[in-house]
Amino acid sequence: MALKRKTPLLDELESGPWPSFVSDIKRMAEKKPACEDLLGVMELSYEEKEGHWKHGGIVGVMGYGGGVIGRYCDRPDLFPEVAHFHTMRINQPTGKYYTTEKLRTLCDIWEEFGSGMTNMHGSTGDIILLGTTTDNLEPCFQALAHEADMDIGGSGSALRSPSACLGKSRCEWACIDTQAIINDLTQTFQDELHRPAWPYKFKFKSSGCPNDCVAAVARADCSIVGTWRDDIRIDQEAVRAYAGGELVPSGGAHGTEKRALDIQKEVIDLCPTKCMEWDGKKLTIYTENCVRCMHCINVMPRALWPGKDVGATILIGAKAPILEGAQLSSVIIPFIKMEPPYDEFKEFVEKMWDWWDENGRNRERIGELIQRLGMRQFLEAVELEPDPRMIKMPRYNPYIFFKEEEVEGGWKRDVASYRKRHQA
Amino acid sequence: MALKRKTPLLDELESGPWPSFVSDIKRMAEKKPACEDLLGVMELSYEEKEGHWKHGGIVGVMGYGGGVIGRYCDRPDLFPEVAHFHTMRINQPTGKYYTTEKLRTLCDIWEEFGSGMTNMHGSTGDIILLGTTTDNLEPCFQALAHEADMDIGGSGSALRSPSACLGKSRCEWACIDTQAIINDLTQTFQDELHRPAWPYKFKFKSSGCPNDCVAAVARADCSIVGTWRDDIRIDQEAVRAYAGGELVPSGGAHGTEKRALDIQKEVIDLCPTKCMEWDGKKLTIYTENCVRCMHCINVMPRALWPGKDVGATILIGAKAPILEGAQLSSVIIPFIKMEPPYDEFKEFVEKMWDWWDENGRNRERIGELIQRLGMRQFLEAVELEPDPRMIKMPRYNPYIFFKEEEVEGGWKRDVASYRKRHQA
Amino acid sequence: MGKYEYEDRLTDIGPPLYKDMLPPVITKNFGQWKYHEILEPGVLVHVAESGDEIYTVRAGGCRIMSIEHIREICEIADKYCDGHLRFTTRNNIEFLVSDKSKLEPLKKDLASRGNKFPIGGTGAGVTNIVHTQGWLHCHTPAIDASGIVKAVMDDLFEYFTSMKLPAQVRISLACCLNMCGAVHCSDISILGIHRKPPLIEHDRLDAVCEVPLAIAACPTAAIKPKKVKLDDGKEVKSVEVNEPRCMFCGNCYTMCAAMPLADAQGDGIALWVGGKVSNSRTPPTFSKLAVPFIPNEPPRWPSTVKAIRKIVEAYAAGGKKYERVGEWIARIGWERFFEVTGLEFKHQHIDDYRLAMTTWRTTTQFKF
Amino acid sequence: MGKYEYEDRLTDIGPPLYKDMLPPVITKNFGQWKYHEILEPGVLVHVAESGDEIYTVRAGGCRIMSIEHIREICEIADKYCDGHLRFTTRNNIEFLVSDKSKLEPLKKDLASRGNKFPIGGTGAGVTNIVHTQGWLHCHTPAIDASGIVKAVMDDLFEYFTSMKLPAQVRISLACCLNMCGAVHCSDISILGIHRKPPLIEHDRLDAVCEVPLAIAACPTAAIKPKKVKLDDGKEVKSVEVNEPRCMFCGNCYTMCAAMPLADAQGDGIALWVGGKVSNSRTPPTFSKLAVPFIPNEPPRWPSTVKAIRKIVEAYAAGGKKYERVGEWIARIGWERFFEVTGLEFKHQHIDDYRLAMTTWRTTTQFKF
Ligand code: SRM
Ligand code: SRM
Ligand code: SRM
Ligand code: SRM
Ligand code: SF4
Ligand code: SF4
Ligand code: SF4
Ligand code: SF4
Ligand code: SF4
Ligand code: SF4
Ligand code: SF4
Ligand code: SF4
Repeated sequence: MALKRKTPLLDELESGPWPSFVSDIKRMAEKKPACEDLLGVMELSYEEKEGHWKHGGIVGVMGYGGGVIGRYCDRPDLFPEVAHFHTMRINQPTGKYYTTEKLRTLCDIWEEFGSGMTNMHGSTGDIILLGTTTDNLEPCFQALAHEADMDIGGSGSALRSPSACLGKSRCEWACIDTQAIINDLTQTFQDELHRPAWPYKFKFKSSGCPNDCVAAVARADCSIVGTWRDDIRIDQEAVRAYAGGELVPSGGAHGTEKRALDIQKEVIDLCPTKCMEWDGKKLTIYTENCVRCMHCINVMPRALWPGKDVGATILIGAKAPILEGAQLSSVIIPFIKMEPPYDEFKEFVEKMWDWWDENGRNRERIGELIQRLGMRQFLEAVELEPDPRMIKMPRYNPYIFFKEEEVEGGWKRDVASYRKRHQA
Repeated sequence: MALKRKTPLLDELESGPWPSFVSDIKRMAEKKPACEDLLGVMELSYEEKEGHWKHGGIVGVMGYGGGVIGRYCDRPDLFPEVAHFHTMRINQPTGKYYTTEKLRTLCDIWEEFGSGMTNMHGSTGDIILLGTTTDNLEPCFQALAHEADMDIGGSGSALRSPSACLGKSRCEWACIDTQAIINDLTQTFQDELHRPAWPYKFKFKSSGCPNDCVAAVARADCSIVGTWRDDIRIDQEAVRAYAGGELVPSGGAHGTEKRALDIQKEVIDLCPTKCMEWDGKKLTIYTENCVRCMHCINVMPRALWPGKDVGATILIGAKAPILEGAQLSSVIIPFIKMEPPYDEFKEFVEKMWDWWDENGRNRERIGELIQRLGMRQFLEAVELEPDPRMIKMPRYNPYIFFKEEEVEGGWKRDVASYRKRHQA
Repeated sequence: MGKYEYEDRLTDIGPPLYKDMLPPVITKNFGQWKYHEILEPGVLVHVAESGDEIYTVRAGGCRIMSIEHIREICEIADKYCDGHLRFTTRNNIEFLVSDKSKLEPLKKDLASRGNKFPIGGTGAGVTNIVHTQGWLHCHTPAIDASGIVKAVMDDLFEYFTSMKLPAQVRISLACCLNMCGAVHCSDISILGIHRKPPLIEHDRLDAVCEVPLAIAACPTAAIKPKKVKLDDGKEVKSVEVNEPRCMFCGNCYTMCAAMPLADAQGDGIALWVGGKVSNSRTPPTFSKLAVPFIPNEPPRWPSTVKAIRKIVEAYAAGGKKYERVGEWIARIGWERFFEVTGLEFKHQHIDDYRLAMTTWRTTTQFKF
Repeated sequence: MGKYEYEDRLTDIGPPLYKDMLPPVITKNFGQWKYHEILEPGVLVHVAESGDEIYTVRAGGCRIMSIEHIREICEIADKYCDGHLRFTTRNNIEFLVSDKSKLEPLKKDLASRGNKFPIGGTGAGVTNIVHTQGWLHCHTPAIDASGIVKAVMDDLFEYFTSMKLPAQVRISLACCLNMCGAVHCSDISILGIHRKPPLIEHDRLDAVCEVPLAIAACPTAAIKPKKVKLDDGKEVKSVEVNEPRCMFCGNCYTMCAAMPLADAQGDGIALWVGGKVSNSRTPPTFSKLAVPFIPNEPPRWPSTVKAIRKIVEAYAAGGKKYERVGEWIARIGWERFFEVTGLEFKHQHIDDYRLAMTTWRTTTQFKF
């Protein structure tokens, strides 16, 4: 079917080896006029170099405070089919595994209630159903619940859809069951997810090991990263096989040819603490100095594995720049066992939220609140002791806020008796 | 002579292998009653754990705005001899070389006009004449000028007495003549030194090489550090002699025994850029990667020397914590030739001072002003182009202050025409 | 309410249980994987303690995806993967093959579908670009998202289908400073930026925004309340912006629709480099500014594409094995980075925000 | 005017010319030195291209020095150094010997004078402690200076007279947060700190200070203007301090004598470690907090002396050759530093000032 609009600029994005979203939208436009107008809006933006969408009033489904982003075209005169073009965030199954059955159900529902366009997936991890009208929100939501066993994800000042790396499902390095943890948190905190009640958004992300394949430390207010405390497991024979050129280093990530791995140069010299020794026969790792960076394991996946005493490091506070600048998460719990029902962890989370809720300003992420009020207040609120693992280095400014109860004799003093000792 | 006061606490500081200032003050107390009272004040402080000095009104010598620190005892009732006990800061000869003749003259004058106690030297570098009365200031000042060819140093919101490492006088590594430079600056800027006219204090310090033996980068608003741009000079035979154990490594700094230097381990592995190679016969340094840290030179002083294309790196902004926190100096001029009369450098200095004078708040050091207004304003004021050598890393926050003239079409825009393109 | 009655309304059921959708071989070997190997770019095998294997074929996804496209994916997955697939954290599609004999046919099939399912994105190459909405759906973008991604990926395609770079190169794009994605920690980041202070629609500002919220939104306190007399003589509550204090973050517009920033000439791209997320060898770190501004050049953003290629090529030439972009730069120094890439060092590179001081060079250690 | 007439008044003559006071061998070989060697702790030889030599004997100076002591130095210098000597940037005395035959006699002479002129302070040991005024002369100190220095140097004396530490250990002391010295960049720093907010003398504050200056002095904006009713009913202008916001910097007292902080129980010592100034191997860096507080214990501050010894001994035992204290800690990690020194890690160690965020650990890399 020929489209009625010309899109000469967008058309330039159909060629080339990378998949073309333009071709794809065109394909959908055959069934959905909204997609044709969507292309029209895009083409206009390409001509004018300005976007054409705007925020609107709050739209959503009954009983939920989020999960839908209201969006309106600022040229409804030209593109009436996308005059209203809201997105629905649908909470992804943890690890983003699907059966084709599930996906087809989703497609059918979205064909009925929406534009037919999606994002697989949004940056937070949701399935993004891209473009529908206010009327369709509620029926679409219920169809998803009844037919696809699916629910809406987070938006606004609420818990956002937690997400995980694929973890134990297909990775030999997962120290924690990221999927079980994230699914449990998602289910446990459904209310927090659907009914914004906080100063701002809050995100959980969990990676099974320090490779952090879900970028938790950069993007999640609470980053749950798998780690271990005991020795790296070593298959010495396999180490020798790597050295001898019998295996493919890095599991093929740097080329799929077998070659002799230079263990000194490619592994030990790049170990951040140089806590390893290789005498040509035996690889020794001095665990007390290992910082579990994963490099040696990454390079020799058939010879090394994380230890058996596994758990997670909890880091808090990552966020994008708005307002005070971007933050990475910081270590708050160096090590915690993560076994269901995760009670210790959840107690920590509740204490953290209570403190944030009580003290946070409007649009202040937890990381910014810790910055503003200081780590001490935060640690005291969550009842944790200070630990050097929480810091890169101790303070270097001398501006120490001692508390009154720490100072012998307290702060109450008497000017008169001071002046008895020191004349003015 | 027995002293009239008992100082049991201070007396405990007379024994032990390190020189005792208590014994020394006691010795002086035999001639100077003020010193006996000084011991008394100290003993009282040792008992009470509180100091007993206070600021007073401004005191000084005619025509000068600084160089004298007014000080009064807050227990003149107990210690009348030190009721007034001002210090005079006397500008040290650059590099702190003295003849005994000069020192004796100084001693005689201070015996006449002061307490007989000094600091050799103060932290800025001055000779500190410790303790005299207001009356004595002017005659002491003139006696110093006429008899010792000496002048008062800086205090207050003025240039402070510049200081230098010993440089070319006794060090083989001096890339610049720190003494000539500092002496020249001191003489050139006598007016700035003696007549406070700025927002706050300003310090020059110059070290002959990146070892920075006068701690310029930590303590001087303007740090002048010698460096070079060409190849490190190498005596290959001497390198081999170090490797062969014929010489004492590090000029004896790590033990005065001859021993074979492990050039790979002790030099190359510690080189910050690993820009060296040693094949057992020849040491190669890849100059393009050398950051002139001095380590290799420090370890092999009989084999390596800085290059011949010498000059200075100028770093700006060091200061102690008050108010906004401590700063180290930052690279502003990566390389400048420092030959008398130092015109290019002095022009830079004048521009810098003008900008600071114009924009600085009361008690705002230049480093803090650069922090507040941004490096760009500073560089534009001193007419320097930005250079990656000025930074550890480029900005990582996206909060870029573009200027209107850099933006095509400027900032003036028209709401109405925007709204023609975008409906509200 | 559509076809479901109010009484039957389901809420707070959460996402479907992941366990129910795993391929049987994964269910069986869950947590028992022994090692993996990338057999060729885009094709992995994971081997379990039990000896069981699962093959993965990774295909580039352009993230924005029609249901027609998803149905095509399903058709393929049914044919070769017993109906099992997944998406990666970087929006690639992973076809999960339990039956080894179906691996080659799957690859052939994918290859036969034009540019729809390029295979690659593993190991030391360029994988999919994490990105955001852009002109396709968001209200605050300074740039498009999908179009730029397409242009850049077309250009870097050879690195998607090979593993010959020194290490993984993670590229991300965000269309405004909100940075929806890990743009602040990527090897290369493409960021949409505005460069003109907000317009202020005095005539409707008070009606559409809460003035105090707009004021509080500004990180640099550039916004002040102001009473304004309109052309018709009416005095209204509005705001004024101290323009030299504005750094175009757009947060005011997020809070107040009467303060739009978008502008054809003002908007464009800043490029950032050297961030990373993994803890491998070196700790996670932010990306740093490489190019302060490149104009918007739809439809294929040639200057941006070229600048990124310059960076990738300099890195390919100079990086040592295992060195991420940021690790490479740390080794050679920023002064050399600007030399070898031919990018210009400008005032904008020098930080002047809150933590600026920590980025200045307080040592004489640098290279001439 | 003393003995000089007003007409003869000399001003702005600056310091005497250094050149006029150099030993002849230095004048001759100025800028022509070839190498140096430390012959034994405290004794150096510098050899010129010409073959000329100058010997230096470095003796500990306690900086505060009477003219009697200086005259004694002169007497020695006349005898062995043709009247030439210098002081170092760390306040040691350097006897400059041009005639080699006088070297041994000089050393013997110095040794014969009790504890007045200990020879040492070179190379990989502890040299003189840079310090400030303390209770001897300043008005803002939280601690004494010279007394603590004496106690610490007595204890570490073995390291002053030897060169057996992994590298130079530079110790500094400042008696208040003004930090007169390079205390913020020393291997070990001893810093006087207050811990009680300022007293406010309402009855004289307005008379002795400018209220706006006192307010502006506070880095945390803890000071606010306040009208106060005195006991006699008079209302005066004064200030109030929001005490929990006070971090005891003492800057208010610097600006306003009616706001004293000193207090026997409140004041004491914080210890800092790991700073350096040289660019050798690693860039200059700030010292970091090791011990938040140790009470003032005159006359010999035993707890402080002990804590410093712990640090020095742990470093002596664990540091590798050439590693400064900070380099050693960077290698072993702060978590290990607190273990091997037995020092306690407390809330105060975690930064909560302006740049705090840059000091938190944003990686899973740490040691258990
Ligand atoms: C859809 C999505 C981008 C995408 O194309 O994938 C998105 C889109 C928006 N983000 Fe985001 N953010 C999305 C993931 C993120 C992420 C990444 C993540 O979650 O891992 C971040 C960075 C991490 C973080 O949370 O800091 C992110 C940081 C922001 C911010 C800045 C927050 C900050 O504290 O700095 C805003 C601004 C705001 O909250 O006002 C923001 C605001 C927005 C808004 C709601 C803008 C607005 O004011 O209306 C965007 C709606 C666009 C639209 O048309 O739907 N979005 N946003 C992502 C959510 C999809 C999903 O649910 O899966
Ligand atoms: C005498 C001396 C300490 C010493 O015992 O050696 C000293 C003593 C004082 N300093 Fe200092 N400073 C001395 C070198 C320094 C240095 C070191 C240097 O110059 O290399 C610094 C750190 C570097 C710097 O400039 O930042 C220094 C940073 C301060 C500060 C904090 C300045 C800042 O910006 O953070 C103050 C506070 C002030 O200016 O109000 C200060 C203030 C003071 C005052 C004037 C305190 C006051 O408000 O009255 C002290 C007078 C004490 C007295 O009884 O004489 N002094 N002061 C040093 C000057 C001797 C000389 O001229 O040689
Ligand atoms: C599938 C996926 C997880 C998922 O739940 O979806 C995944 C899967 C694997 N990652 Fe990853 N990583 C995935 C995103 C990430 C991310 C997140 C990101 O890029 O946003 C990171 C952090 C990137 C960063 O540091 O900026 C990441 C950092 C790593 C690393 C560390 C690389 C490094 O040296 O810094 C490894 C180890 C390696 O490759 O040597 C790794 C290794 C692996 C292994 C080999 C793990 C295993 O044993 O199976 C998997 C295949 C690697 C490959 O594709 O070459 N994975 N990996 C993600 C694929 C994204 C894609 O489509 O391209
Ligand atoms: C005499 C003096 C300069 C002066 O003008 O007075 C001086 C003189 C020498 N220094 Fe220094 N330095 C002097 C203060 C400094 C300072 C400043 C300070 O401590 O406040 C530093 C910076 C310290 C820091 O980094 O915190 C300093 C860092 C160095 C270094 C670098 C050490 C390192 O590895 O970090 C060297 C090289 C070496 O020793 O290997 C050095 C080397 C030298 C040499 C070998 C230079 C030479 O060729 O003659 C001199 C004898 C060294 C020795 O004593 O072991 N000098 N030296 C100062 C003696 C102070 C004292 O009495 O102890
Ligand atoms: S984060 Fe670790 S456990 Fe998770 S997929 Fe990546 S490598 Fe595997
Ligand atoms: S995990 Fe990292 S730190 Fe530990 S031994 Fe391996 S390379 Fe070294
Ligand atoms: S700074 Fe350099 S030139 Fe000056 S004394 Fe020290 S080592 Fe010699
Ligand atoms: S001076 Fe420093 S950087 Fe240069 S070669 Fe020597 S050790 Fe390396
Ligand atoms: S980055 Fe900005 S413009 Fe892009 S989707 Fe996020 S909020 Fe919208
Ligand atoms: S764009 Fe940002 S900096 Fe500029 S006025 Fe708006 S909120 Fe303030
Ligand atoms: S550090 Fe403080 S108390 Fe000590 S001399 Fe300097 S200003 Fe005075
Ligand atoms: S001591 Fe410092 S922080 Fe406390 S009130 Fe005074 S100026 Fe403010």
